[in-house]
Amino acid sequence: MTPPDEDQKKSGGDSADEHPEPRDGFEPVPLWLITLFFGIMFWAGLYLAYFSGGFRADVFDPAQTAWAGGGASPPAGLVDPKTLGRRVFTRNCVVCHQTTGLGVAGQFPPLAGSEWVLEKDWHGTNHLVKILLKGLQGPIQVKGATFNNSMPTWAPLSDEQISSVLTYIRSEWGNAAPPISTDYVKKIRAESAARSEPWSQKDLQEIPPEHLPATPTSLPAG
Amino acid sequence: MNRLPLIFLGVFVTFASSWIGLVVYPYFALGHMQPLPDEETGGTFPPGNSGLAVAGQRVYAANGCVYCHSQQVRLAPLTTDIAKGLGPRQTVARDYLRAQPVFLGTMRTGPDLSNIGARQPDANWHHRHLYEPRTVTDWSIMPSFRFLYKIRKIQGQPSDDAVKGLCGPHAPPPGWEVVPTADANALAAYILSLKRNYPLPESPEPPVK
Amino acid sequence: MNPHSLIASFHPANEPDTLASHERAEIDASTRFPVLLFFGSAIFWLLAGSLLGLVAAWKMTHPAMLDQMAWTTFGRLRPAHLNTVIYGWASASGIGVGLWLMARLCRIPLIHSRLLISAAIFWNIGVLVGVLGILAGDSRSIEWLEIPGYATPILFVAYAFIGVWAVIMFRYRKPGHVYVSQWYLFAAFLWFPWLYATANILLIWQPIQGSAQGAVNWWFAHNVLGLWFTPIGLASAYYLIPKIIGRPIHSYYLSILGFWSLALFYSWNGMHHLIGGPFPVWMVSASVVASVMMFIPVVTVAINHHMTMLGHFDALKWSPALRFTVFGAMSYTLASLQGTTMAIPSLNTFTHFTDYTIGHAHLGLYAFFSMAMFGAMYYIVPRLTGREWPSASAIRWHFWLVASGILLMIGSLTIGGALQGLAQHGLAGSFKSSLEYATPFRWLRGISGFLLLAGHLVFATLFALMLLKPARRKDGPALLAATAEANPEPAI
Amino acid sequence: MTAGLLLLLGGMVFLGGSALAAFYWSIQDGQLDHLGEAARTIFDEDEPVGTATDKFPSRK
Repeated sequence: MTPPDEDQKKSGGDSADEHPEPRDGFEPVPLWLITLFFGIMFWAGLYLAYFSGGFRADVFDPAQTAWAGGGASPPAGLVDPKTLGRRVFTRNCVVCHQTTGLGVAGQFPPLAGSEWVLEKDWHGTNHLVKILLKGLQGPIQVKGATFNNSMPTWAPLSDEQISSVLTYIRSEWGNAAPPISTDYVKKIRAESAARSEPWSQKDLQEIPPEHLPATPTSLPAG
Repeated sequence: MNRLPLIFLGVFVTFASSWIGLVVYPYFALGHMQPLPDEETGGTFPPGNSGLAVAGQRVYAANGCVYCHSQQVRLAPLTTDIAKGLGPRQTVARDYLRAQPVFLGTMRTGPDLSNIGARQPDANWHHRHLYEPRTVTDWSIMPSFRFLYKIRKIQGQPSDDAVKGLCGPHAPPPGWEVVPTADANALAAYILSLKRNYPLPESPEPPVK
Repeated sequence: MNPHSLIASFHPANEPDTLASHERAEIDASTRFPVLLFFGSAIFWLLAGSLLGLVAAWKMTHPAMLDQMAWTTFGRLRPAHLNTVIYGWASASGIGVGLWLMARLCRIPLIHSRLLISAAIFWNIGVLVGVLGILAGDSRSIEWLEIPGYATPILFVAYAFIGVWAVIMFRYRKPGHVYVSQWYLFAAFLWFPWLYATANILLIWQPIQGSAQGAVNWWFAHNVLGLWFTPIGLASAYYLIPKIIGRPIHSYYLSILGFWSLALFYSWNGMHHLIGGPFPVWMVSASVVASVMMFIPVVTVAINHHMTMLGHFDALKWSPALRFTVFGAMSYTLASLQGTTMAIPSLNTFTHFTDYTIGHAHLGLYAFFSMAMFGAMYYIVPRLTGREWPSASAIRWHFWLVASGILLMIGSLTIGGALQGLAQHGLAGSFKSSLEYATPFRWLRGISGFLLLAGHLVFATLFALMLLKPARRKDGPALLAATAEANPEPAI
Repeated sequence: MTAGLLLLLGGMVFLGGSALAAFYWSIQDGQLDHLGEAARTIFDEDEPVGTATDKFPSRK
């Protein structure tokens, strides 16, 4: 029996005759593969350069290469009222009114397109703020449907949180009503300080509606 | 390439690179993070958990909740997590300071639980749901965790912690009530503690359109 | 009692006397008892794991099934299934194949095999304690590391014997060229303890704080697949494909490139399980890049295996070992290329968190690795026992049952997962719709589990017969006489 | 920032350099000669190239 090497050179045994490759085991790495290799390496470098977040431990969004203003650390505070409003909403309101603002049919009324929120008919801005401060009890009509449930008071929230969440629900889900200022909430809170029980639709209907001007005098401070 | 040292060197160096990058680096960069003070209430972000909630993590782990429920809100606009209401912002490293173990999860056979404590704050709802998910959502495929509950005869007054609202075939027989065991109470406390809706500067909330 | 006489005690007539002078046969024989012990226990865990997986799969469509007891809840059966197949089946069969290959390629007989036998026993005790612990409620719920802290040291000690043995064998190999399979095995036997120790220390014994756990977890879990199972599976394919068809590997240079690029890139892949998650973005980007770079080793291996097979595909008809191995090698290419696409962030948002990923995991761990291990076992076991496999048609049944089963499983999970992902990611889709899309495909997946279990039962029976039944020795002892004029049997 | 960058660059140069050095050493040592022959190591006189070594068990 000849050593494998010579065997291969002579005839390659049974197998080599049938097959075109005489150089089993010695095939060089094909050129296209080397090209591809370097092509991918180049792409990898580019990708890392763009989406490295500056190799920082506090950057979690690849679109962000550095903190705005070139600061060494993320900015603190300065929350947009709508962002604050959404935060208040997510923490307190979504359970009943849902993230979609559509509520739950037969149980919790919708906020999207609601005449209560948009101040149509007899509804006023003052009514909306009063409901948040004191709660709402008993049957109410929203968008042609009747709901009979109770909404708790949200008086523990700050004036700023109440104005923000109302501003948020008035500008989300296709709603487009003017923002509500923190000062206005403070005013209503002072006016209704004496009342202890929740409002009902009947009580509110007796109060003349107030409507805010389309351009607010002052935005709630962040 | 016939020598042991050369192969060993290569095998060692290639692997050590990823070990340094994906194990040692996060150990130093993320492993010693501190919570941030909450000036409003004097608490911290993320808030500390009650002892019951900490015990609940063990129940969560033992029964493998993590195989169907993730606990991460991924960034926008790459994903629609925020748009779908899973949370107000991307969850970042600081959100998981107090988690042990960290249940990030890799499946959403069930919904994400990063903010379940805020999205559904009613403890009885969770007990009802754990006891028999289909009394709450008829199409749910979550297994029932009724082995965490006891059915017992009502002695005089029904107990305060009995699960309310069980209906149909899942309701206990008249004169009997379903009460959570210590494990079930711990699990519910843990679920209710899952709130990642406080502000963190390194995770700005995306602006509202 | 030495291993020879132990095996001989099953069937004394099988003492491989005719081969005593034969060097290769001698080396094979020296590995006989530990390797058969690893194989036997692996097959036991394969059956247990398939059963656990089957029940867990049907719970996805029948949530009320077996929901009265804590230990049969989905959240316990699923990790029990995973750990059974990872540590009980895949690792043990991989260790068996790895030891046999290492001894054969280093051309030294295995000495002191009693140490390896005790390692096998310890390993199985570790898996048993671990899986029972998971079912009893001690699971850590850290994916791929659910085995409770009291069982992991047993596994680690068992592994220490095995790993040290493999490295020592490599150190004392006969002089001459080192074959590519040897690097893969050598590397795998070094990487695994490093992986396992790091993960256990940082996640179980002295847990690090916060989301860094996720990074360590997926660095571990992905590398167990990539740097433990993959090298063993590839080592087996790199040996068996050329050896069975009797033709050297197409290009040795390609195999070198493939090995080193695998070592460099695969180890960085883990973070692609956490795209968009709570990690500094560069870590995720590095994994995305590394996952795309995996294209290089995968294409290299694919070219090499394909070119070696070229002109020899008829061998799939007459060699059972080759049929399984080539199925595995092709699945490796497919799984890796799929993995690359799944790491691209814009596609990952659809596939992440869905059944699609489960399909991918089975493509890698079953269609590639397990099939490669079946192939290796079909080659190795006759050489250890000195007997022929008792039935050709049973082997064919095994192949077609598991091949159709796994293709059905992967196909259904992939399509169902993609639909599920579209519903979960799309703003119009509701969570309920994502579930409704996935449900019919989960039924199909449940059915595929029966096919796999049936295939495994056939294989287990064949293996048991190999150990226990007096063999036909018509063709001489276990194919050791070269079958140069392989006469094609009636195909399929 | 610059100090960190320099450190990183220095480290990369060092690692790359040592890898090159190891590679050069291995070439000088002859470790990369006749690489392709390693592909033949799995064959020997009894099972030379061209010999199939596995098949289905034959019927009687």
